[in-house]
Amino acid sequence: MDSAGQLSVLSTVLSSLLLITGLFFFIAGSIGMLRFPDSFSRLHAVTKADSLGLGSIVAGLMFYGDLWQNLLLLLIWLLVLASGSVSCQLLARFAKAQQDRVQQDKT
Amino acid sequence: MMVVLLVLPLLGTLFMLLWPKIAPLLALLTASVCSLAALQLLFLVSEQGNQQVLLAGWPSGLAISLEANSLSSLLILLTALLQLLVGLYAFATHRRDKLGAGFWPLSCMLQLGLTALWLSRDLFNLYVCLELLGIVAVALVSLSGDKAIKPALNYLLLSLFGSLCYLLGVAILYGAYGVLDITVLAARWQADLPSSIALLLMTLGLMLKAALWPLHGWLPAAHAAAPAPVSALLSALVVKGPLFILCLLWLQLAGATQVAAVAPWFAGCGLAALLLGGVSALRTPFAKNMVAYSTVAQLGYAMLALGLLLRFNQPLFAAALWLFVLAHALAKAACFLAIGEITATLGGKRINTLKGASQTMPLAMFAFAVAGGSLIGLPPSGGFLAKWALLQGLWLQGGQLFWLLAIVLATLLSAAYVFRAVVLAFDRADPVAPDFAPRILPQWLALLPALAVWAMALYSEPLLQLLKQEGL
Amino acid sequence: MSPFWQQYLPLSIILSSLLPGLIIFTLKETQVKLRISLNLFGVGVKLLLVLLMWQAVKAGQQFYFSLPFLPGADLVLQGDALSLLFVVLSSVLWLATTIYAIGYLEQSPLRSRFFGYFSLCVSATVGLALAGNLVTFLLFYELLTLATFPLVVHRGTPESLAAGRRYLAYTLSGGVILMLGVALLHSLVQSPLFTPGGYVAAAVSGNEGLLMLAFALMIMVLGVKAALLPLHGWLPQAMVAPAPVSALLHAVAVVKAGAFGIIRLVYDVFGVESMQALQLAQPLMLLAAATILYGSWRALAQQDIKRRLAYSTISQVSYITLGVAMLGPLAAVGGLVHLVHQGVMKITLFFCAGNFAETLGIHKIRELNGVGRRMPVTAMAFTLGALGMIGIPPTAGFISKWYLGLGAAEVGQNWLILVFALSGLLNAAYFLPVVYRMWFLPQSGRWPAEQRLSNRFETHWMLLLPAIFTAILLLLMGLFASTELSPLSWSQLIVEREFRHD
Amino acid sequence: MTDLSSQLLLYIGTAAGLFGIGLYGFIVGPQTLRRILALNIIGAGIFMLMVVLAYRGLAEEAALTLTDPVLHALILTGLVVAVSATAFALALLTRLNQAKSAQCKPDQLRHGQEPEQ
Amino acid sequence: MRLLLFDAILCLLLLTLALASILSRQLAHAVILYIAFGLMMALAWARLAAPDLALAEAAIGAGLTGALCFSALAHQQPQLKPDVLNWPKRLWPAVFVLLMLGGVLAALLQLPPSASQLIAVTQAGIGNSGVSHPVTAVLLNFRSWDTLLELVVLLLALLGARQVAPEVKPATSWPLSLGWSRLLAPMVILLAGYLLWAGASQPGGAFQAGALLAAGAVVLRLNQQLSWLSWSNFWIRLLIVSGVLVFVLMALLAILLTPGNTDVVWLRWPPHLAAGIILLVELFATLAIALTLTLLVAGEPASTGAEHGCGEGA
Repeated sequence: MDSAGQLSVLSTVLSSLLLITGLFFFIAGSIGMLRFPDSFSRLHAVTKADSLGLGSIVAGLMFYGDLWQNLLLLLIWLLVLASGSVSCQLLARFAKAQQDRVQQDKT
Repeated sequence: MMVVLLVLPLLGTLFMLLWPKIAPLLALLTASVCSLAALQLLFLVSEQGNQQVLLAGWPSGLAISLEANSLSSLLILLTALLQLLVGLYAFATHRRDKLGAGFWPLSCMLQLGLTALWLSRDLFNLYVCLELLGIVAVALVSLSGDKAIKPALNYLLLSLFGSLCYLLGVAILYGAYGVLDITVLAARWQADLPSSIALLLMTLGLMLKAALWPLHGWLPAAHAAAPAPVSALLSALVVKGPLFILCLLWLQLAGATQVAAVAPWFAGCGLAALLLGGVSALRTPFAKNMVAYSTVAQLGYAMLALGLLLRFNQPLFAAALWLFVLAHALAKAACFLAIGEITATLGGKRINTLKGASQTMPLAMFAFAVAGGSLIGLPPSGGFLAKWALLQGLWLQGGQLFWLLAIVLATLLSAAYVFRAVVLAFDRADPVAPDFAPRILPQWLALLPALAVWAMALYSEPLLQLLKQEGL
Repeated sequence: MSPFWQQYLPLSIILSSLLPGLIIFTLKETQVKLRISLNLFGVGVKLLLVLLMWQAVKAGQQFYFSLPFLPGADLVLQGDALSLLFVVLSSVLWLATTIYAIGYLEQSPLRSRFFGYFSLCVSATVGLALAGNLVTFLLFYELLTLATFPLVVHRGTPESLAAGRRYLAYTLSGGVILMLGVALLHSLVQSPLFTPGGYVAAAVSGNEGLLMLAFALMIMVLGVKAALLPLHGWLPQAMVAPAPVSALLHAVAVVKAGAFGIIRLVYDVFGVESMQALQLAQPLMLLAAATILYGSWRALAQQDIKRRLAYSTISQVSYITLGVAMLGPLAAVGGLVHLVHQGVMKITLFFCAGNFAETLGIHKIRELNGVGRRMPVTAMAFTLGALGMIGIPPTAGFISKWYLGLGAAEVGQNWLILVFALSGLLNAAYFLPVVYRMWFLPQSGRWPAEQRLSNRFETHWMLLLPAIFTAILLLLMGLFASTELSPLSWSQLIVEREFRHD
Repeated sequence: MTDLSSQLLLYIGTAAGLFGIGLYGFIVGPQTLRRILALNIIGAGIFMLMVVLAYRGLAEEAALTLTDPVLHALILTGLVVAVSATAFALALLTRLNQAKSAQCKPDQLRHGQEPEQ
Repeated sequence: MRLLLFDAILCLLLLTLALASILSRQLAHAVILYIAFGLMMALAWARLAAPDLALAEAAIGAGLTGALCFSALAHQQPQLKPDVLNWPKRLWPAVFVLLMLGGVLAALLQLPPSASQLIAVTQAGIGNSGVSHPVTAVLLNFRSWDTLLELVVLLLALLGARQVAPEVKPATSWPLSLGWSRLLAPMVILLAGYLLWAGASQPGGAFQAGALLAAGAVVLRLNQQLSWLSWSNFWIRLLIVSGVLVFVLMALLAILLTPGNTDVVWLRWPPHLAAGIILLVELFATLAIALTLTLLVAGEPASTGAEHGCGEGA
């Protein structure tokens, strides 16, 4: 995996640091999804944590790839961000509609 | 010549999709031209021997090889002719039976799939043809609206499962020998564990798709729910594709020890199919189900002939096997068209709607009786010819009494369920009145294959010469 | 006889009844004139052709026509003396039965269908007679089954359907076993032409067991049609069919086909030597004798006229089987000639029974009191037939029984003479009371369903004429037995050709 | 025959495992949708096996280090065939459910969200 | 050896996801787990050096099949009770499966380690096959008959699905998702074009590009766009059919172009024209696949409505 010749010690430390933080965010996101009470907060946890986690992983990986690959990685990150938010809003609408219907049945 | 047979149905289907208005005309045109081409191919093969073609011109291991021996060309001719016949029948009755416009492209694709299957000698190509056949058959079954959706879905799932088992077998064989062409594979074949397991898996998959005895559950419901022309095509041709591949595998590929191990099982399954299929055909109250169960039973004959062929290696059994396939195709097409016509006109699904049918619809009933005669094996029908070859083979093998008694019993069973319907037709006490004036053309179309199979023994000389030639 | 006729005469005899039949199928019910003319035209042409063939065969000509059918076994039609005997019988009686049927089914529906299957049935019978090898015999045997079935169920009533199912069960299972037997024989000795001395001799040494099995299978199957003892069940049941059908079935087509098959099997397939070598004759003789006695004994107890005639047929046909099974030349003559005589006598009886049923509605024997006075001609024909059956001298029946007796003595089976005598007594026991009741008892009460069928005669002329014709034929065959034309001399010619070769 | 490298053994094991799980799901699965999923899992198992067979080219130390393109093409074909078959099966299933739901509950009670806009 | 750890985790994950999907109580859980399994499978292909397959699996296997399953789920009857099978009913299938599994494993373990000789043959043949990427060469030149039949199967699936044509429930759309799908569309087209072009030399090709295009079109269709994209529109039908039609016409053209002496061989591309023909065929195949998959997943637009309505119908 060390395609770009011998990396300096500093950059390996920095990239592994970034990767670990990314991993930490992912773990936090998934725990949030499992533990939070209602669906809105779970949605919140997943989208926020995962996109942030992915950002830091991408940053961590930047050290290894050349310019063209890094640009692609950035594009991937942007795409995931955008689609994540759109689908999060879709799920939120769906959850709200279901909540309203439940209230209607009760009243 | 093989190119024409493959390209025509393909182009026909595509143009039908583009201009649905002229679909029926195009379908009939394609079928008739294909029959002529198939006839020409048959003459070509009988004179110059087998036609071997390596597609795209690459060396033998890599390219897909198509081969037209006399058996394949005979089967292609049969497919084209039945296609033409069923097309005419569908054309004559599609307004009454509310047959969707989707029938024509699907039936053309069926012909393409079958022709490709009969010609191909490449394991993976056979897988794609099988898949094509499976989906076309299910689409055709689902033509008759809501009542056919459940059996169609069940048929599709089992068919897909069968194809996947077959694919696993092909994968293992490719892993072991690194080649997909059957002739090349046969040269390198050793009867070790991987090849046996692969053969077993492929046989399981093919038996499931060909509705051979233990795995035939889906056939009666699917063929009975389908519209009459579709069930004629299905029973006559589609069920025979996987059987053809099964014979290809076991006659050309399998080693001696594997053949010896599996032969009694095939013969046993064949026998069980004959007896149980016959009994359930006797018991079912519905006309189409009876004919569908008779398909399961008659396939038992083919399995029995295959089992005996593998065990005794007597060329007569090979002739018997393929005569059964041909005679059954024609007879079953006639039966389904006749029964479909009668149940549609007399308005009822049960067998006792056939009461008095010999008076209200004499032609259709005559077609059913004659085709039934071939199913039983009364001379001079094709069924008789096949049974004669089978009995001859058995006697020459030193009087295998057990198998002979089994065949006699099976014949009586088939006679019982055929004449169960025919005797009802002569009932003049309370005949069933037709809902509308019976139409003559569809009845004649049902009678055509019946007469062809009835007089099959008269033109048996060239037929047997073609089949005997066949090492297959 | 030009080679063209030599080849195509047998085929044209079959087609002479097949083609009109197929055309009749397509006719509508209303085209009565066309149908009758077609029918009679077919009968006339057939008689002419049969006569032509009769001369040629008498002069020693050979007829051979073949069509490729199975590998190693062609479809062969061969006109030899034995087949001609049966062809003549069936053509003459077909003429009589056709006229009778036209009269009998005057107003009833579905006549096109009836006459269509009627002529198919006769062409199958003639084909069976002219068959050159076992495979062709099998083909026509099955076609005969399929052609006669619609006739048996013609009325479409539940009883006739039940009778049809039983008939099919017997004959179809017979057909399958016959296919088995023929396949076995084909695998042993291929299927050459029927040769007078039989073609099995070569294979006898190797496989006696298989040959015996083949013989047993074939006899079992032919026994179904010839109504041998255990397999006769379908015959009385089939009485529910209309009169011309039961006449044709019992006198000419089905039953005689079985007997004819046994003759072919014994003489032309196995041949006398192999029969003796495999000791197959003894069990056959016992079976035939048992059937004779059983048939007559059951006929005693029958109250319905047609059922009594049916059981009498069962016993009479076994005379032929017995004559053949004795393997002696004289007995063979007796058996062969009885084939013709029994056909004519039985058909007379059935015509009369049909007349009684049609004109006076009589079905039971006790209703026959005083019929002689009301329908003297029919009663006289019935009496002649009954006397023939018993074997009283002037009638043809006596001749065949006489030769059978001589044959039994010649072969040394004296106990058979006892059987003939006993069965003659039984015949008398169940026929004479009927005759007595017709002539000497006064009419008891009104006729069950009297119909005025014609002003001048006692019944419709088309019903009366065939009965008279066959009754006279019966007498002529008895009185002029030794002349050139009689069936007796023809049987002697056959037996002489059959036994001369060895 | 354990000269296959451990990696390949692992993947072959997974392929066979997937085939087994799919087979079990196909036989047991009460609803039809589960059986369609099981079929896809069996297909995935078989394709996994074929990829591993193709991958053998890389694993061995021989001169040419290349995966088997023929197998990859076969798998692509198999994949497209599998997805078209699944699509057709799901269309049939949807039609079946619609027919069923229309018969027993004609008041169009539908699972999931009602589009109220 | 580090890879062995990655492989072990990947395989374990695959097996657990599959098992969880089969044994899950709720049907919805089964579908979701299956989609996760599909993504993991794409990762596995990438790991086993099969980039073409990874692309295809991600787009077709996980993406489109997942979408199809969800739409089927929507029409499913609401599941009242979780489906739990009593023990004996599970025992016999389990025994049968273990038996089959044992047999297959025994056979697999005896397979030779060496790859098939066909690799060398393809290497030799690539020279005049018109493309440098071996997989595309095999797909569109060596075994082009399989690919043609497979396109026919895809077309057939569409015909069959239209034949049964369940009535599609119109989906909701609101500004944000509409805007996003519009933004996504040009990028999808660009990416698909790149994939198609790269197919000749690197992993890529008709199927992956088609699947990607289909994904883009489905998103647009779910937002009530592309209403012209329906079977009744002649041009769309022509495009769908063109996938196979161009293939066959090119084959016939190739036959016409073969010099007189050589015998007629079906589907043989003349070496000098092969590259052009293959690209043309791939272009039309991509369009056809994209449209077919869109119609399969998204179904007919609500306006035309299928011939048979829901309920008794037909």
